[in-house]
Amino acid sequence: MSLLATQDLTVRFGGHVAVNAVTCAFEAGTLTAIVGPNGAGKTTYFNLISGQLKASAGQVMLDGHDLSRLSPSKRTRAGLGRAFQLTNLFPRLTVLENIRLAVQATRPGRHRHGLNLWSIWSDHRELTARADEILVAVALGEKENELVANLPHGDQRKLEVALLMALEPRVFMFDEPTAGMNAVEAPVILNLIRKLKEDRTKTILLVEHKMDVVRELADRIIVLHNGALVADGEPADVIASPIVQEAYLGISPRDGTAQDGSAPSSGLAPRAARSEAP
Amino acid sequence: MTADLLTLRGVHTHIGAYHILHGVDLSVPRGQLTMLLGRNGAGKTTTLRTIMGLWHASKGSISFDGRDITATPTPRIAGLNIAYVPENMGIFADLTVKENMLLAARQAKHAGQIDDERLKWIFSLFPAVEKFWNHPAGKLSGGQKQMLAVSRAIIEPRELLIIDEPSKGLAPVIINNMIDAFAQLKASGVTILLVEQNINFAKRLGDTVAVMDNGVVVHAGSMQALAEDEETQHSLLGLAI
Amino acid sequence: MLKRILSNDFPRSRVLAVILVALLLALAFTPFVFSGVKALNVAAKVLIFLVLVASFDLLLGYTGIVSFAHTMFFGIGAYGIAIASARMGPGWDAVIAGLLASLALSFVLALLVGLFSLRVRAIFFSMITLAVAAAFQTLASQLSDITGGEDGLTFKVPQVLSPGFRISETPWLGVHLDGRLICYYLLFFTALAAVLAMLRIVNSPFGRVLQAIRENEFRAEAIGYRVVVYRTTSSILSALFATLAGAMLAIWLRYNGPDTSLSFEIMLDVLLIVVIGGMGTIYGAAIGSGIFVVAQSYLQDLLKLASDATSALPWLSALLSPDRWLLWLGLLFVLSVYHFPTGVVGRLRAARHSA
Amino acid sequence: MNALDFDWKPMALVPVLALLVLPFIGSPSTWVTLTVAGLAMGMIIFIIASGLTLVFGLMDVLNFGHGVFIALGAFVATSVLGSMGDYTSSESLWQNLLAVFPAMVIAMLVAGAVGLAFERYIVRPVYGNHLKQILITMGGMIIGEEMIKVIWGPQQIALPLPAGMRGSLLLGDAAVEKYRVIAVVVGLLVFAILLWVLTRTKAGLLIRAGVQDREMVESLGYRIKVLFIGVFVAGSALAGLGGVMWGLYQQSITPQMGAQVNVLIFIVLIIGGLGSTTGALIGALLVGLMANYTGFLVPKAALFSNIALMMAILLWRPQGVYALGK
Repeated sequence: MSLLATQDLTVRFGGHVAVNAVTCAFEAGTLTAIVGPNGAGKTTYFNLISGQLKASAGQVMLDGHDLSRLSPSKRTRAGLGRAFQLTNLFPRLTVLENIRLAVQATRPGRHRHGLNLWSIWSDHRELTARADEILVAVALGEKENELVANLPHGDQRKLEVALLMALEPRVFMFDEPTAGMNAVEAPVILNLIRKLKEDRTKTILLVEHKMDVVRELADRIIVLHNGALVADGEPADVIASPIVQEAYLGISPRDGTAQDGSAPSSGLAPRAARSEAP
Repeated sequence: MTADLLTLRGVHTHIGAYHILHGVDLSVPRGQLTMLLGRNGAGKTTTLRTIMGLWHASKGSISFDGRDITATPTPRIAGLNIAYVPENMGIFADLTVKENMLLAARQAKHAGQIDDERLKWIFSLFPAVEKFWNHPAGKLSGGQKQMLAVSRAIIEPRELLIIDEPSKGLAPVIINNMIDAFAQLKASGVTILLVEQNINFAKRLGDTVAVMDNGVVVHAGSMQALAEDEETQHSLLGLAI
Repeated sequence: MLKRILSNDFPRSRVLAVILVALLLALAFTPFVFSGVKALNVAAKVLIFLVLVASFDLLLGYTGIVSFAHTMFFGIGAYGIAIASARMGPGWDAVIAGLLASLALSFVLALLVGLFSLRVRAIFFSMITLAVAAAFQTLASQLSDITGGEDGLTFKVPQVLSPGFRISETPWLGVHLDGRLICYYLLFFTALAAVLAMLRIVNSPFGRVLQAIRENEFRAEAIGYRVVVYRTTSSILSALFATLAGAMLAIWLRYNGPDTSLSFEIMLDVLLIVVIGGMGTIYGAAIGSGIFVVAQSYLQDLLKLASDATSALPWLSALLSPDRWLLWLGLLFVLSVYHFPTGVVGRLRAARHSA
Repeated sequence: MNALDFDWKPMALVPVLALLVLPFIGSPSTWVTLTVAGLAMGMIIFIIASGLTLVFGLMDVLNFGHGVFIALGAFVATSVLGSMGDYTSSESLWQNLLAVFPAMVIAMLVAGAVGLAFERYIVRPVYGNHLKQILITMGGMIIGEEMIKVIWGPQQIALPLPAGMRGSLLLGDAAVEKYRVIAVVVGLLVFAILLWVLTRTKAGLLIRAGVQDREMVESLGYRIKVLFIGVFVAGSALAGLGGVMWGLYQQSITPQMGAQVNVLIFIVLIIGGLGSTTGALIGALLVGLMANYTGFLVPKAALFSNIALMMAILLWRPQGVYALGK
């Protein structure tokens, strides 16, 4: 049974359909790259899954449970973790405090997910220990007492990823994690994602533009264009397919795929929810 | 009359604590169409906003037609006959299409004073603008809003057009109209600077190109040369054209 | 040991620590060090404002909620004691009953105001609380049969706190051991306990989530905190402490009326104190209250002197007359928001880093 | 805007409220008197609120000190009217107008001038920071109120209606005060002028556009800061005019009158939606009617009824009746 699935997920803003009936299933332990040009609806699709946006139609299913009525915080506690494309952290708190807040939100313990009014925050050693572990993993160990507002852009992108990992979710949703990172910083994050993939229990969704990263990490690619799912398959043949070229390069249609993203004619029809595990 | 209408030298921009542009050098030749390409977050939109003075360059210089406009306030930059279409199109939703156009036409006190010839030309390029003339702009679809945004930029003769992703959400036939429009504008001596994702659109229109990554221009040259050079495209844009 | 008492939230600036200790000692030994009734009244007012402003900062500085309904809860606390004592006669049962009733009413109102804040934009919420506080003030002055209307209620406090009560005839270290002294120390220890409790709350896991909500409410929800629950709890806690401060005021003054506990001027004082002291820190409320109340009480005497001195220039002496002390308060208010944004505590802590 | 898709529903609120209350009041003539009184009070509040809704909407500036211009206008009017005794005492309306009109104009000029200084020294340094704006404009109001007390003295002053405006007309068997009809007329006039400016002139278009996207208006080459100062000064002048009319409506004024009216104005802004002049009119009329109706039925609950009205509307539209497409 697929861990996460969206069923005819749709959202309309006024007349404009931003996400157009996307049906897709994500297996536990796989990394699916989500590709598509600007304004294709990738971030909007994430907003629908993580609950920031209410869908006009369709559902989001986790472990077979329908999440549609749950608030973003309930979905996160159900195991849906998300990092954002536009960095949005807690600027006037320190790096350590940012991570500890995420660790505290989901990990069980005396702090009762933050609803504990009477113990001293710093007494909860296990939170600090876990936070330090994660900071070292993203190479932010020595900046733990710096205010996030003073961090350079690359470090803030690292903290976005660290915040997601601190939630220890079952589904990791990365939205262009290495955008704005330089050649030294990006590999650190990509190694992290690779390690996550290797332990085979996590489901990872990765919105990414860099095709070399996608080729290397993705078990499978889905392509969104004008809000619709236009391709879904193995990395090698999806990248080479005319649909991606058309979706990315905007070449006027040659092979009958209408511009408004109706189902492609070639063999790469979106894969129905598969019954058996890979 | 220098060859370049607009030149940026070593421009740095900070937004709050974030350091976005790390020394941008860019020259936009007079009478030509320059394409600004690059991945998300590379700093394309920040560069345009810094040129327009919406964000201030913390270091470096920007000059237009030989004049330093690094610290010039936005209204005065626009007053130098520079038209700007932002990424979110900047449509005034509660005003009608006609009122949007009237605001763009600085010389016109009321709709009657808008240059009829030019308006007819715009209607021929973007029929939706005429069709919804007295309609609140907020009711238009994404593509129609994009057409209105571009129409506002060309309602009066301008020396420099700066447009952030003109082709976004437009049907191919409209994109072709836009390509004709830009060609005619170039012919009449207007200089154009476009940010684009749609590489094919860029290839068909661009004279010169600049590719940005991580807040700096990593490649600049003629569009033709880049179009033929498969290998650089791949390394710069991660995808073969 | 100190770490536990201060909930590991140290002043982090030697100068600040010295000032805080001085404030604590001054308040603790006021009856013995400063003679005269005025000094005792000023000290009591500092204690009351300390609790009121700290509870306001719990909402404004820590959670980022701008609510002008804070004086409403202050008034409810004061009226609770006044009405109970007036109706049930002086005694501890009246005080307890009045306090519990007002805490219950504040709880319900804070819950309503808190939940309503989610329906509307932040700007509207601040304006709505302004309207609610104004309406409550008019209501208090209109329901004269309960609240004593415009001229309020005078009542007696439990016998042991009343001026007439004597522990022993012989003054000790030059101070009469009467009911007023006991009442003062009741206020002192209540205020100390309340402030330390608030210090613990803001340094608990719950307090840290409040700061996350202040910094980025959207992301706090996204990482798994039900922001509704935290904001409403914060509003309720802040209201309850304000109610306690109101009760302290009533017990000390043995009187309560709409102007003493509900007027908009009190809200302005609280705002000025939180700005002068420094937002987002309980120590800011402590320092701010100390400075402000002392300045306010003696400013009027100062103005009296200045006004008489400049009687030759009528318009100048009109400007300096004690009745116009609000004018100088307003000027101080505007200037401190401009040039003193982080307040005393912020300035001292910044000095420590750069020093 | 073509009338087809104009959102009529909020407009209907005013007649609906008036009719809903009719059965409770019993005699139709009292209802008429109360309704006219409500409309007059509503119009005056509208004049005061119309400027403020643009200041909030256009530059996103929270001015909590707008009330000071109301008091300023009223006190200036007392001085002007005081010095024109023979005009105000004469029975003929025209003679009265020869005194009241200049009083209004001078009140508007003085309030506008103080508004210019208020924007320059109080508001401009805190653009973009809502909390500081609230704190500082409140400080500005205290300073304003105290200066009024220094100049005109702290006590309440009478502002009697000129002779010609006193008394009332008979509408059927309902007595309607003359002044209240004048107030409604002046209010409608101000609304008409504002609407004409906002829809027919380029400056009006710029203001409406600026409320939605300040950066784009600047990118089209217009100096929005200059536009805003104009709006702020006009708003202060209108508040001055409103102060004169409020003083005449109450027949007496105090330096603190600004703070009391401030609360009503906020309720009007919230109901109407920030930045919407039509919204401010609807909000003001609703508040005026509600205040007069409950003033008659349940005197103690006048202010509470307006808060209940505001809460009800917010449950229907959390952004106010005409939330702009921001």
